[in-house]
Amino acid sequence: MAVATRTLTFREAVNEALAVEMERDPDVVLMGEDVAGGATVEGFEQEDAWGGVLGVTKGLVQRFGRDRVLDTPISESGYIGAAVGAASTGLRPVAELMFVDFFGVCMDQIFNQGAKLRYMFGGKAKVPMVIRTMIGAGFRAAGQHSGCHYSVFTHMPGLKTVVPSTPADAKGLLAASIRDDDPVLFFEHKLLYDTSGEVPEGEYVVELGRADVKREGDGATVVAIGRMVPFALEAAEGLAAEGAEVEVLDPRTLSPLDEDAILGSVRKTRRLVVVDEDNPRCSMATDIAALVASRAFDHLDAPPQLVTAPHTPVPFSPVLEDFYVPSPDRIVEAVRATL
Amino acid sequence: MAVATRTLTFREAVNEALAVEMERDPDVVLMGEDVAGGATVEGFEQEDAWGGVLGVTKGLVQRFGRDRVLDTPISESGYIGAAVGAASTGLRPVAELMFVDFFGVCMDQIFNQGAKLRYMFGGKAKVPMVIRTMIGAGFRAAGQHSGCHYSVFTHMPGLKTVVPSTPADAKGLLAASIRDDDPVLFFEHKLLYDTSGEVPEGEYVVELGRADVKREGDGATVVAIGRMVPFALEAAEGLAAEGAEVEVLDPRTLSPLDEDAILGSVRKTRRLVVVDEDNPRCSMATDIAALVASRAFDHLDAPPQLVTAPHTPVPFSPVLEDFYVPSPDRIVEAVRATL
Amino acid sequence: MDLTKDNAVWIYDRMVTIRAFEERVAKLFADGRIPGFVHLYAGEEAVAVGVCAHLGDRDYITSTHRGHGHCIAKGVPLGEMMAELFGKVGGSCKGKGGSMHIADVSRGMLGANGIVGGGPPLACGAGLTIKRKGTGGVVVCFFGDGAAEQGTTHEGMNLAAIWKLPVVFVAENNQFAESTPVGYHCAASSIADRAAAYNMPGVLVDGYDVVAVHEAAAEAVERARRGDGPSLIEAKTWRYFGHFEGDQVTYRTAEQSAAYREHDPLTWFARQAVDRGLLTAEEVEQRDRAAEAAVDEAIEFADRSPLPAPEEALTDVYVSYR
Amino acid sequence: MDLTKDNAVWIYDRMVTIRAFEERVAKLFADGRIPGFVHLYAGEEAVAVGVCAHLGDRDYITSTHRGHGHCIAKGVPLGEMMAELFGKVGGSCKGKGGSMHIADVSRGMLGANGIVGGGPPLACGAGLTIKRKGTGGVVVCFFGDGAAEQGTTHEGMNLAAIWKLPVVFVAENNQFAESTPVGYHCAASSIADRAAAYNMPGVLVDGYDVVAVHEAAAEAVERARRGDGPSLIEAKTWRYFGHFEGDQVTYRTAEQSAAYREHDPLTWFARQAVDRGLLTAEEVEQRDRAAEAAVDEAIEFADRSPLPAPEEALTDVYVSYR
Ligand SMILES: Cc1ncc(C[n+]2csc(CCOP(=O)(O)OP(=O)(O)O)c2C)c(N)n1
Ligand SMILES: Cc1ncc(C[n+]2csc(CCOP(=O)(O)OP(=O)(O)O)c2C)c(N)n1
Ligand SMILES: [Mg+2]
Ligand SMILES: [Mg+2]
Repeated sequence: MAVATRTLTFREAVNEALAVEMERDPDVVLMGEDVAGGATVEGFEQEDAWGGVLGVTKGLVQRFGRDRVLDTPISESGYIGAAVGAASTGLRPVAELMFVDFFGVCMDQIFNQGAKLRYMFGGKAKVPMVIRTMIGAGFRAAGQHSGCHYSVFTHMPGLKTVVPSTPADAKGLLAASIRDDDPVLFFEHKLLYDTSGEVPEGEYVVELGRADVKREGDGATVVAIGRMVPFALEAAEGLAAEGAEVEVLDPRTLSPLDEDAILGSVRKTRRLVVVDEDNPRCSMATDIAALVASRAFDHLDAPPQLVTAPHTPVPFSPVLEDFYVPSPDRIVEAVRATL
Repeated sequence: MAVATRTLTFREAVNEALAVEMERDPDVVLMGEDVAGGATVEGFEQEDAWGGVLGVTKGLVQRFGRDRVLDTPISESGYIGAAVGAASTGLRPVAELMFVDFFGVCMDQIFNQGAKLRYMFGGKAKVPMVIRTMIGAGFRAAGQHSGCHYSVFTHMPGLKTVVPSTPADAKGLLAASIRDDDPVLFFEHKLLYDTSGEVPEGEYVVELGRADVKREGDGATVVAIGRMVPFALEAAEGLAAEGAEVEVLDPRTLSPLDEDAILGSVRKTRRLVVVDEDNPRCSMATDIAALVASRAFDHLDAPPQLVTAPHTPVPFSPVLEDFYVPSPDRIVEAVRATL
Repeated sequence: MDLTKDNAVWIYDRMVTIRAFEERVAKLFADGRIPGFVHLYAGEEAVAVGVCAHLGDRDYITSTHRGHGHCIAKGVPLGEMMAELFGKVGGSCKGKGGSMHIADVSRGMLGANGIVGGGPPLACGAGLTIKRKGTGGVVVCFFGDGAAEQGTTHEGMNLAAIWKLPVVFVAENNQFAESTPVGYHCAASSIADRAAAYNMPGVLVDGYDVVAVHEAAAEAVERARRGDGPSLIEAKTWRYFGHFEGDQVTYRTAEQSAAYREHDPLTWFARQAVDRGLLTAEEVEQRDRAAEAAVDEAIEFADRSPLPAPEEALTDVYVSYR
Repeated sequence: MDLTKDNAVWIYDRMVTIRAFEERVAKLFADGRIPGFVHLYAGEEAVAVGVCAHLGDRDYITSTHRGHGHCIAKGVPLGEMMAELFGKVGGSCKGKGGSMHIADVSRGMLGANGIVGGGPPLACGAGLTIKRKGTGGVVVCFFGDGAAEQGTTHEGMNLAAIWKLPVVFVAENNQFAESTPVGYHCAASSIADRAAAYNMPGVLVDGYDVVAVHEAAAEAVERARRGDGPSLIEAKTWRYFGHFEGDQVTYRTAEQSAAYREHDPLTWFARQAVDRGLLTAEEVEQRDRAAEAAVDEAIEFADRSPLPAPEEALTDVYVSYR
């Protein structure tokens, strides 16, 4: 049966997913720095002054009140750890880590507490929580506000990691993450917020752990993550003009990873290009390349190509940052190298 | 010219490297929880009550005094950040993060401050510091005291990562790390402390970024890290009996990685097995497998084999932990699979 | 002391049970029957027991690496605890956690913690659940003097204060963080003084006097249940054993420990209780014997419990994964 | 005020230079000539200037995301600062850092910081170097009211206290962390009160009164130079612009800002200085013009400076790599 859809921005889609899930389950609470904003400021008792630094959570406090949309101090360990404690005692918190680059001040509560609690307790507890966080370069936000680093969380047992690339996926995957009984890191690329697309109305869930073919083809498999998906599609257009029909695969969930989808596509195309905006070492790019090399070796007709950011922090100057971010052109070259 | 050597344990070798370098350079200072121990306790004014939780820094405070061997509060962000600040203003601190599993409480000062300071400042500063930290399972220390996670630090631009597997390498690489002008993470496997080997006397430096062939062979290339090196050598013995002469390569430094040595060995053996005690996702195992698959694809006669810990935290019960840690038997099987 | 007989019996029973458990664990460790890091609570019994005497099923505690005493005071079965230390299937965590991660969420025990300072944020979260669901419960956050220097402790206390969470922070000041004395690692004259930094009541009590602890906790727990927010109690205490089993304890003198043993919290309380007619000498002896028997039983249970199958290492990471 | 004429001239000059710089940066940002996140210091000039008036070449400061004022007060050249905001090769960081990472280690400016609470541990480290090398220097650690809730601030203050480091902690309480008021995020009545938690002197001053700031800083800096350890100064202040450029500032009223502008720290100080004969009206106007001219020059310098070559993104990560 056809679902009604309409065009929303990525930002609106995330906001809608939060609203729908909070409507659906009173145990879902939001917390983070200025997720409402203006707490205790006269005139903002039940209104938001900010709705998040980039306005993603705007309007939610009006609908759900300050008991469920909690402004926090700049104490990421404190409130993200509180989310872990709340999740293990009956709530479903959605905590916002404003920029993923801030994980260094609260990683213990994420990977040692939230992620391991269930295992260390012998499966006798669960931690149903989501950490929403912004990733990505291109905002001229420099070295401490522009990283990706989802590889670090994907490395950690006990965590699930999700990186949507379209508004519809953002809504459906965030809903799935909130309903999931394990801790989920949900990565939102700040340069995708203003992109738009068709998004189903009402409750909409996209199962975790399922990749999505964003473009079919048999010339080569391009596995792209987050903002690299639109870049890969752009590259694919150019290559199509040259007669090469590449398949663009979006894993959407990095942990669990849809290995079958990746291996299946490569068995068909016999070529792999991985596009990852993260730094190259011990990255998703190496993770996927190693998966394919070790499990589909005989189906590869060319060496896997890795298109990633360089092994450097993110520079400020636009000329430098634009050089840092993988470009559609680099993807085209990489695909050509496999043909 | 032959250097005089004698047998030392890995623990003694680390201790000797610290002593020699502190003797050599008055700017080298040590800091960490109980690195001396008993600070301000009567009778321990210039003596150590502990010398580190496993006795690695024993005796150093007697030789260098409490001005250079500093007990710290349980404030990892505080004192590791202090090491960054001290390094950027003229000292050469060696800070101890007792167990790598504690990185979550201080990662910001490591990867956002120490690692990026030079780059963000346009190369107009340097951060010559070392963070010594214990890694590894097998100690029955359970979920928060047994990880490796050097992959997380190798992922981060601006950091160098070192994992010695022998007493001699421990001494020479630690000396090189202390003399190095960039921040270095130095990983000591707690189960190697009591292993012993020949160690050169006096000043001894092993250049960073150079792998070492621990066993020559042309049957297959086994790249092993840390405690997995002795395991790989044990496996190699068994395989030799079957007539397979495998080459055991120890990268020793993970960042920078000696890519030429790895690629060179694989071009010779045409087979790759990576043995890594760390969790499998976005790991050194995938990093090295992807390197070889993308750069020496045509020289590979078999799919790369990855021997790693599972995607789980480290369990407490000895039966479970022994199952968690990669074994020589699993290495043998992996090599056989490539032959 | 305004304790009822039931209070007194419960308090003595729990204290002596903790003591018996820990002394036996020390022996079992020495005999090589318990692996890993084991941090014993003996000497500090009055703190966990005096505080937990006010807690019930709807209440939670967060603990530390030195968690056995907290577990017993909150009602975790001894057999499951011992089986956990043995790494057996019957353990509180099916052998996956060990001493540093003993937990029993079903009984409000949110886990020992291998990370110093790991607890305060978690306690705030449990407090948030209580507040949101209006259960009337409270959360007690135990932490050591060394943990007072961890940033998470600062963040947790500030968060609990501004959100008026029903959390009671209990600083177990046994005067050392491993081999480092509190006077060196802590700039404050007293950890309780730091309560002022969060506008919460702060009180310093003698952690060897279970009655004093019990009284201070009564007020803090009441305040939390009333919805008036968090409090900080610093209990000055002393551990009888080393930091962990194997520690040679070179940083303290035998005299110091002897002095504390002279005012042992168990014998002191027993004497007081008997003097005040709350307990008879017979009842005390009976409790002593009962505690030993309970620990014997726990060991038998742990012995009988099977070791996990190796493949069990792969389960319980996620509720579901694909 | 017991200021010399030279003090007064320097203070007014720096304050007006910061003001001129920030107001121009606001325009340049609005014109799209400066990308990224830009946090302006206008309104808070008296804090950085009143404190840095006591510092020299051997001294260090750590800063925040709102660092332009600290840079100017510590003597970082305006041209290099502006070129950095433009992402040019001539910038303090060759265009790699931008506003949030402006630094000039050669002048003791250890960097703006994109991480709230990133500075206190770094300040302790610089203090350790000073202490070990006996240079007689001091370190000033500027941090915001919001940063007071970050664990690193707690750890840094405790560490500085127990190691008796020559650090002066300066809390710039502009009463908001982004859109969140200090009264909500901070459980303490005053950040200065927290000094007691570390046994260090704590004082609250009017951050709009540069003389008061100057006096408080004199004492704290002296104490640090003497080797008596750290102090905490809380300066209550107000930012004229939004949290960052682009912020609509919905959480404060125009009246509030107007009230602060009425007591503008620059005009207030100018009036005082003129009344007391430390400055003449002409000198004041001359400084105003000089500041504008200096900023004009800075912009010209920045305009003339070339953009970096794209490949420059790959350099300066390490001193050496293989
Ligand atoms: C974050 C972190 N840092 C260091 C350690 C190592 N460690 C374990 S217990 C301990 C001392 C804790 O002292 P305290 O908080 O006073 O508790 P106590 O052992 O005295 O009960 C330390 C440093 C740790 N487990 N976690
Ligand atoms: C660790 C961390 N958390 C959150 C942020 C996002 N952030 C940037 S500035 C700011 C507010 C800082 O408030 P305050 O310390 O009072 O400084 P002010 O902006 O008022 O000068 C926040 C939350 C950050 N940069 N770093
Ligand atoms: Mg203690
Ligand atoms: Mg502020």
